[in-house]
Amino acid sequence: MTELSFLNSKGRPTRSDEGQGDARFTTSTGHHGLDLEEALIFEIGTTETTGVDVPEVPDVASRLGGLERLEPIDLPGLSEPETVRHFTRLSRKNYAIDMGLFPLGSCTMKHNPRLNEQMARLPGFADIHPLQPTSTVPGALGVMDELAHWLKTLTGMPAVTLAPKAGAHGELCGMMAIRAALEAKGNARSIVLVPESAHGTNPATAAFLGYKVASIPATQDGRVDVAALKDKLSEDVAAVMITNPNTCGLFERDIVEIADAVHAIGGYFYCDGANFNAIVGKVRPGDLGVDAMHINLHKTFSTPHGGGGPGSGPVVFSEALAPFVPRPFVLASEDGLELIEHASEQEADTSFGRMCAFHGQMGMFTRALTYMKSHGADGLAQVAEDAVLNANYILSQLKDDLSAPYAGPCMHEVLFDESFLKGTGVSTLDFAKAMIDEGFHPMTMYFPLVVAGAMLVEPTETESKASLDEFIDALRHLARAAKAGEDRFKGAPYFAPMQRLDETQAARNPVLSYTPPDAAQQAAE
Amino acid sequence: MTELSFLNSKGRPTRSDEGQGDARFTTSTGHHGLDLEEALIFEIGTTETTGVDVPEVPDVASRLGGLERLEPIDLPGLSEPETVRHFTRLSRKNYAIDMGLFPLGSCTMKHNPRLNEQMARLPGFADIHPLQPTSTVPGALGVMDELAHWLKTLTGMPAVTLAPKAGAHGELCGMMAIRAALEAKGNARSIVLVPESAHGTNPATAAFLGYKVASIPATQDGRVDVAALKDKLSEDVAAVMITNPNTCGLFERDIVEIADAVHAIGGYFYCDGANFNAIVGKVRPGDLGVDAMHINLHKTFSTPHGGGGPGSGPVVFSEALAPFVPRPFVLASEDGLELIEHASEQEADTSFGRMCAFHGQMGMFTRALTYMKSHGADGLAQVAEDAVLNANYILSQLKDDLSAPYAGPCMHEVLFDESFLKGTGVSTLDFAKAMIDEGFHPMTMYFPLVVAGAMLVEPTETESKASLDEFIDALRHLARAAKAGEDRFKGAPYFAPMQRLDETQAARNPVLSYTPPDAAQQAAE
Amino acid sequence: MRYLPLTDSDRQSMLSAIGAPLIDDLFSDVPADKLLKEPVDLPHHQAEMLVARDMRRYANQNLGAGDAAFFCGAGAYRHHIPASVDTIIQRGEFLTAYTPYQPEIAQGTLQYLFEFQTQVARLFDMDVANASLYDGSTACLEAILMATRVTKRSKVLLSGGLHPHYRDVVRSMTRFTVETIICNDPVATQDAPGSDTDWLKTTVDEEAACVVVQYPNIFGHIEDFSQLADAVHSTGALLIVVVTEPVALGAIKAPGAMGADVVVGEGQGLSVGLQYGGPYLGLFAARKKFLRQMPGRLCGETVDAEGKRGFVLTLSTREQHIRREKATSNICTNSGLCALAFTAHMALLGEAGLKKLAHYNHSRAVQAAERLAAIDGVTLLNDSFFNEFTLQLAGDAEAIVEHLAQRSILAGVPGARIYPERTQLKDVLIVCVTETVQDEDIDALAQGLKECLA
Amino acid sequence: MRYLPLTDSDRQSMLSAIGAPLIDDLFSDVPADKLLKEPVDLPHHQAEMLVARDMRRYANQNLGAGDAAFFCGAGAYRHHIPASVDTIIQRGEFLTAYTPYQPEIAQGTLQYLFEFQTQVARLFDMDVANASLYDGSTACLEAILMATRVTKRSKVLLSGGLHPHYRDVVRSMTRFTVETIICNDPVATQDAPGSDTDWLKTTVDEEAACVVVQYPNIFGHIEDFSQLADAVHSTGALLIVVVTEPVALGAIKAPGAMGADVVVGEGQGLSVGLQYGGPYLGLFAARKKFLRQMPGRLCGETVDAEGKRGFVLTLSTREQHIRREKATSNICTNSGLCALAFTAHMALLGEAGLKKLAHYNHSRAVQAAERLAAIDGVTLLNDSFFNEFTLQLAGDAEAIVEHLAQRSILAGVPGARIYPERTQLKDVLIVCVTETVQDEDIDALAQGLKECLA
Ligand SMILES: Cc1ncc(COP(=O)(O)O)c(C=O)c1O
Ligand SMILES: Cc1ncc(COP(=O)(O)O)c(C=O)c1O
Repeated sequence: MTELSFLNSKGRPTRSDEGQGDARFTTSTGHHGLDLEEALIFEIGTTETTGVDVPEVPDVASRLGGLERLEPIDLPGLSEPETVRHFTRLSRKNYAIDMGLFPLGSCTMKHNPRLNEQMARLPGFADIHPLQPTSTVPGALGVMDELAHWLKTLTGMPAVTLAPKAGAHGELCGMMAIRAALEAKGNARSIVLVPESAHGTNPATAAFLGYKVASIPATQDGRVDVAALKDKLSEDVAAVMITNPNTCGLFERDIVEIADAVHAIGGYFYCDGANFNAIVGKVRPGDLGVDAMHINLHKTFSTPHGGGGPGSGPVVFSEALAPFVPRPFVLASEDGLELIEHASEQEADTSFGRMCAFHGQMGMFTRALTYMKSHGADGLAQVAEDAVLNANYILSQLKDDLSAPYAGPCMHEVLFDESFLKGTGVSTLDFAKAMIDEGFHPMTMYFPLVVAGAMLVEPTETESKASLDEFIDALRHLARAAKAGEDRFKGAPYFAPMQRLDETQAARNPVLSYTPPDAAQQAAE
Repeated sequence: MTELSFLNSKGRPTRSDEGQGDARFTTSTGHHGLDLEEALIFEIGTTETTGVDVPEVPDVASRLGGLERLEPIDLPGLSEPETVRHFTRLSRKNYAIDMGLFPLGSCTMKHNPRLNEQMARLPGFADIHPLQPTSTVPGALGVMDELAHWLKTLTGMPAVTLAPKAGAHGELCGMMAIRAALEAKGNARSIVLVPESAHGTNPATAAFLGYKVASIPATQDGRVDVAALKDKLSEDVAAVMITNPNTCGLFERDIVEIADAVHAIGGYFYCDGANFNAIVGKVRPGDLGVDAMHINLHKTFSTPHGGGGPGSGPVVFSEALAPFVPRPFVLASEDGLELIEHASEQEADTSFGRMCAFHGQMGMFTRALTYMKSHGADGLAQVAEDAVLNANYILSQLKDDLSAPYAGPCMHEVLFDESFLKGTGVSTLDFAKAMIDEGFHPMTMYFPLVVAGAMLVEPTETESKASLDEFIDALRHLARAAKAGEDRFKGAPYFAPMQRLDETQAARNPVLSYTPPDAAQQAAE
Repeated sequence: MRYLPLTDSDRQSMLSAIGAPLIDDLFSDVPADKLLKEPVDLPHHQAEMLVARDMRRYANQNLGAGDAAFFCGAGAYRHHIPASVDTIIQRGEFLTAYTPYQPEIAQGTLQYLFEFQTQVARLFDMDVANASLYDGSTACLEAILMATRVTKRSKVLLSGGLHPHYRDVVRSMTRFTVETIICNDPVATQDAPGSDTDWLKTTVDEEAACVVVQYPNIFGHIEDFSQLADAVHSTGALLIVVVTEPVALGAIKAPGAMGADVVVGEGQGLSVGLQYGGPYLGLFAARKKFLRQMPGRLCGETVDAEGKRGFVLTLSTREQHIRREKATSNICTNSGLCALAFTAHMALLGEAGLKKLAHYNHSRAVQAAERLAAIDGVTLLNDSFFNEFTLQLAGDAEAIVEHLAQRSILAGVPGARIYPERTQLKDVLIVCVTETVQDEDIDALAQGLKECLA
Repeated sequence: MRYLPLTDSDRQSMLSAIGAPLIDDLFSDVPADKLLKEPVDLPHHQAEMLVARDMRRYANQNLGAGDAAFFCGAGAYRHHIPASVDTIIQRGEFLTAYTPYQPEIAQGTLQYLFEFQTQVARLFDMDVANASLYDGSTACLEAILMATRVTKRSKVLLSGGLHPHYRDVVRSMTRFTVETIICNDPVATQDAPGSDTDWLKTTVDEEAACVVVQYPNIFGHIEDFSQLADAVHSTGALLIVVVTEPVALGAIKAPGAMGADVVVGEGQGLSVGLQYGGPYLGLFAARKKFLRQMPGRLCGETVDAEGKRGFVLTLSTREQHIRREKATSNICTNSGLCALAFTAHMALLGEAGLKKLAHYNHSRAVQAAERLAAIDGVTLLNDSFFNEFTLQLAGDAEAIVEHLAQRSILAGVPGARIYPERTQLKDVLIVCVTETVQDEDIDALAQGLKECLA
């Protein structure tokens, strides 16, 4: 450490005079106005401090079987004021939908209505136990049943399970059912076909179940190459996993033909429904030959998943797969709704079993149902139309300045590639980071893998035209700046709380939990 | 407008390359990373847009008496996503307790516990009407009665009214009672004595009631000059209004003597209790001869008052003034609690009447009572002790670098003056603005009026020692920088969302509501 | 204690840094015999969970409007407040900020105050609005005091249709300073249209500082007061219009368009809900010429050192912290957060939403009024009304309300509750029907009244 | 529609900018006969107020734990979660952010994930924790799959004390890929101490990838498994410890200190509450040597271009988005917000608070257990336990639970609910006593049991 002046009194580096241009002098705290630095809990808390008052412990003979934890746990605490401040400060270093356009393709970052949050917090939903007598929770079963009805009606599919905890878990669920169905017919088969544009969870899921993954190429126009797919079909193909609309933001025109071909060899059509937002209320996957499809409630149906979760991935099923749905599920009988948690002793058990400890993401069901009821059948179709309209509007306004590998119309997201940056020295990554300076979250980058330097832009329907226009202006401005050779890309972002982070160092020498400086030093020695 | 490059596509100015040092290039949006500009509702909304769904209006014959509003109201609307984003972005331009130390002397900006917010939102409190039968709201009366009990016990006073809506309203209430009491004795008198260090609401209140205000000077040690006060006492003095601890952060040592002297001439002692946080649980104003005192629930008892309100200013009364308390009030009788809203037909009506439409700030009562129960008698005394300890710690650490006009110990706030800045060219204002750059809200400036360039620092008890130490370091650093002639004060703040604002222009040509640019132009022509 | 960050060892080390052996050494200015030796006689600190339990117990004793068929108004209105409004006011940066005295780091607050002022001015059709007062009643008082300052007169005329609590606030708080307050008698019927207005017209004279009317009035009547405005202005007095239910202004003419000089109102219905009476939101707007006599804070537009648009509190020379005993009012803390809720809700509504909401309220009220008026023993006293009307019952209204409350029907506000001294109002019931009232609620009330009056 | 900003005129002008006459022209890739001509058969959009009413109706049909004497546990625990925790997770910047793939503008999320990983690792006494999985059961499954990868073996031994739902998840989800899953029988009594452990010790062999135990186990028993760990390790297998109630670890020895190789758990009790089973919070921690075989996201420390400390998602070459079919797991979305709640709550507790909370839970449970065991027809089956214990009743436990539920006593989880196939568990009741249980609740349960068993 040579330049001690860059460290504040806590040893935290303050911004240097070089580096970012905004420091005309060094603040002593390392804070800059409302941009406040924040240390780790482990640096500011103490193990004596607590922000929770617990009543006095009654004096009774312990029955811990001699297993008392006597060693320090080394978990520092904070008082409530410090806690609120710590997390408030941290939060302010994040970008979020509430702050601006979040055009992360494939992620459907739409507005999260706050009514949904209020409803999910009603004690009748939030404070009920998964194993209390079902006779005491008819309303919970009612929500599950009504949500199931909406999902089945919107997809035109006869069965649904609510158990899966996210999209990938839904994929697992759908593919488990497919494998169970095949095993029931006596042959699990060994191959799953997955387009090269697929999301990573698709091949990972197939592999999780022991299937070999065979990749299908894309056509020039960004769709599944049907001929290539048919070529790979055989009696050993268990299923195809196709995303529709696909990850290039395009509707698979030949989807019915694909479904028929797969069915013809006795395989199943798993549809990745992550992009359902583009077609909800407009097209029913059940009309397209789908056998199983997961729906990300945290995308299409607006349940918040800040920082990476939680999600919820219900799966709809065709008649063929319905017998294999996992437990638990809600059954409507004459006596009202029933929660089926275990194999029945009377009937043959075809369910593939259980996927998680309880009944799925109830907290997401209440939010999603609230959202669905708010929009209604009419509003949901409007959602799809506006999502698609917004994406096409961006495409129409930016196709001359950026480069779109596939002609429109697109669905709810629009794909650009890096060719407009050719010769500028600016990469897709640089371009995306420069968007941060302009006040936007970058789009999805380098995915899908079928185009070079992909930029996948999904505005969602909850952006206004003014917001899109501002975004379009900014991207056009950046594209021109890149072409003009302006020097604002390589080091971007300049105006974010941090400059580019060294990901290589992070991976090479993984530091995954806090170690106090002296301990770290000792370890290094 | 010559330099159009500083305007973005909406005509909003972006930061210039000159000015603040942080702009190494101009962004096209005017945003800078997470620092997002936000236009006015009137610039982004339209009168057709709405973020609220209202059910279809039933078709009935209108009975509006021919008074339909036919003219446009010109109130633009926003969809819900736009609304949430608008206010989220605005909020991020604020400093707040949740973000850092807020040492605004006299304001007691302490942590606002979130339990209080939860409790105030229980439908049993939030969704009851002030005029629904009192038989249906025993819990509301219960809260009021228990709160009254806590306030009376903490102050050692026999009576309390909860009606006043803030501190100044409480002053009005107390002084009304005093005037009513004097009138009842046949002579309202004409003078109220107020120390020169008093908060502006004190003289304003006295004037509101038609009293002449006579000012009492302070002594060298920052207290009321008792001799001068006694000099001014006469049969025409209705009351003295004294803040204790006073606005210099000092306890009035001679308070009992003052009370006695006022009582001796038949006047009353009104105590401004804004600074009760320093002594809650430690000293009872009732033991000091106080006749009336308001308590700012939004200071001492932590009810939030973001952006300037709401407050709540219950007033405690001595036996002498108790008969004059305003209506409504809660009366405990054999049949339980009763809400007295009107003069009784049986008894003589001594109440001075009604101060506000309903029963006071119920939403603040639930919060304050929640807070009191959380701390308890023991915790509240600890509040006072920690508040005083924190202030004295700051005094002890900064008295050499800054200048403290009065020797300690101080109470819950510490007063500095501008003398340490003498010859530096840096004013109290400049110094305070430089604190913003360091990540702090400035202290109260130029108040009280008894010292030149006052800086009144009130840390409150909800700051940790680490937080105080960081603050102390920063102030020491700034004081030394000022003395060293560093050029970072006159233009401060440099790192805030805005540079210094032109208050003169605002007052000279008041623009108090939005006028669209062409209308404004027309008006100017 | 969870809210206190200092540990015992912090306290020790700080005391020694200060040089004070004991904490009570810092309280040495307090007369020794006055310093308490032990905690006062109140319960000690409690876990959050247990405090919540105590408070929930109180809350559960109350009959919340959501659990009842609910028809109360009379100065406090129950509207549906969108979930996002509460989310917004709970943002820490808004909730835990102070009065925006440091504009460089308070633009969030300042901009919404500017937006609020604009919305209020437009809603009322006035030139300028302030940044809020405590509630409608204190706004009414402040308007009257402003009128006395502006006109230098000391006589005030109050309409009989003014909310009696507002009337009481005015009477109480001016008793030592305003010479004459004359208040007309309340008349629940609209049979004699304009009789109150006629009285005001004929009574106003060159000594009057102002005339105060309410619109819609306490009984729900709405009346054009353009002619009254002329009469008032011809004497040099000011016309003050009180609006306790601003939603009405989405459907009926703005007071400004009818000649009001000052419009004050109560904004709770659009912002923070019922809350048993407070905190509420005082709205205050006036013609520009009275600007420098207005009470309360004002937020104004300006530019920063770089020329960037920004907002500041302005014209503070009217206020107590600058002007002390010469201030236009003693108000300091106002209703900032409630104003934020109002601004956010109004932004959500927009003109289209506000108008639809207002018309929906009105139509539902008309439906209910017709339904109830058809009951034997019930007479509707209004010709015109917005969402609130008055019924004459063939029986003691307070007793009926009390009886129905036991069946979770909160039928409205009986005359005796707010006019205990007026026996002729014993049998009237003021009924309010907002968008929150459902068909089943109207059924319940109709059925209940039928039974009570049978 | 309140969530849709586009106005009809926006839509028109955008369509013409695109050059599409009709919106359905943008859907031209959809086979014409598949495009719906009108909305599906579901209700149309509704006002917020009416949606809220519908949802409240559902909520009101459920008996919330707060309105009952509540004793349910068995994998989901009811703890008091401080109000500030919910405030924190509702910050828009946390709630509406995405996975922190852009670290320059996601340090808020990244730093709390780093803090979360540190807290979990310290609580379990493990080297590294990941950034969360779906829930405890899927964490358990992932741990087993990791063990099969690490050991390249395909036999798994499950303790009879493992939550039967976890057992079922493991069985179902490995049925196509793991050769042998052997599960010991559940034994509710602790009479034969260590019998389950003994079985595991003797059954584990060189073919076993791992042994899975739960601590405290499903019946509440707590047992030292240090010796088991030795036995397991001597065969080259991994010891996986499942903790469904992490509060216990404030009172009892850390699994890491007893030789666990992987510790997984369920974090809902300290973060997001009961929620009828989800979303919950999967905790996953392991010894450092397994780092590159771990499932899920990891957040690591690094520096930015200026040398300032910051955090990023790291070691993503394990993950599906990079490694596709070779990934260590298919997980993508995890339980980020729940992890935030956990981190905030753990920060509030700190070591002092956690220990006190744990000891308070334990003492209350002991009090309750002794009280209940004194009832005729009730036998306590545990020697040692933390906050949950198992009672043998002289009667059908499920029927008794059902009966008491009608009196708002949620007495616990009856054996038959989770072990319907085991008639010998028909009469056992698993009772959990956390800090939320009051004396009056215990009284109610004792009284209820007494009456049912009389
Ligand atoms: C196309 C696609 N498929 C699957 C997934 C996985 O869904 P989840 O993250 O909910 O597991 C995603 C989400 O990122 C996706 O975009
Ligand atoms: C000493 C003093 N007195 C009175 C007041 C007025 O209280 P309020 O703002 O609640 O009306 C204040 C508040 O700023 C104050 O500091």
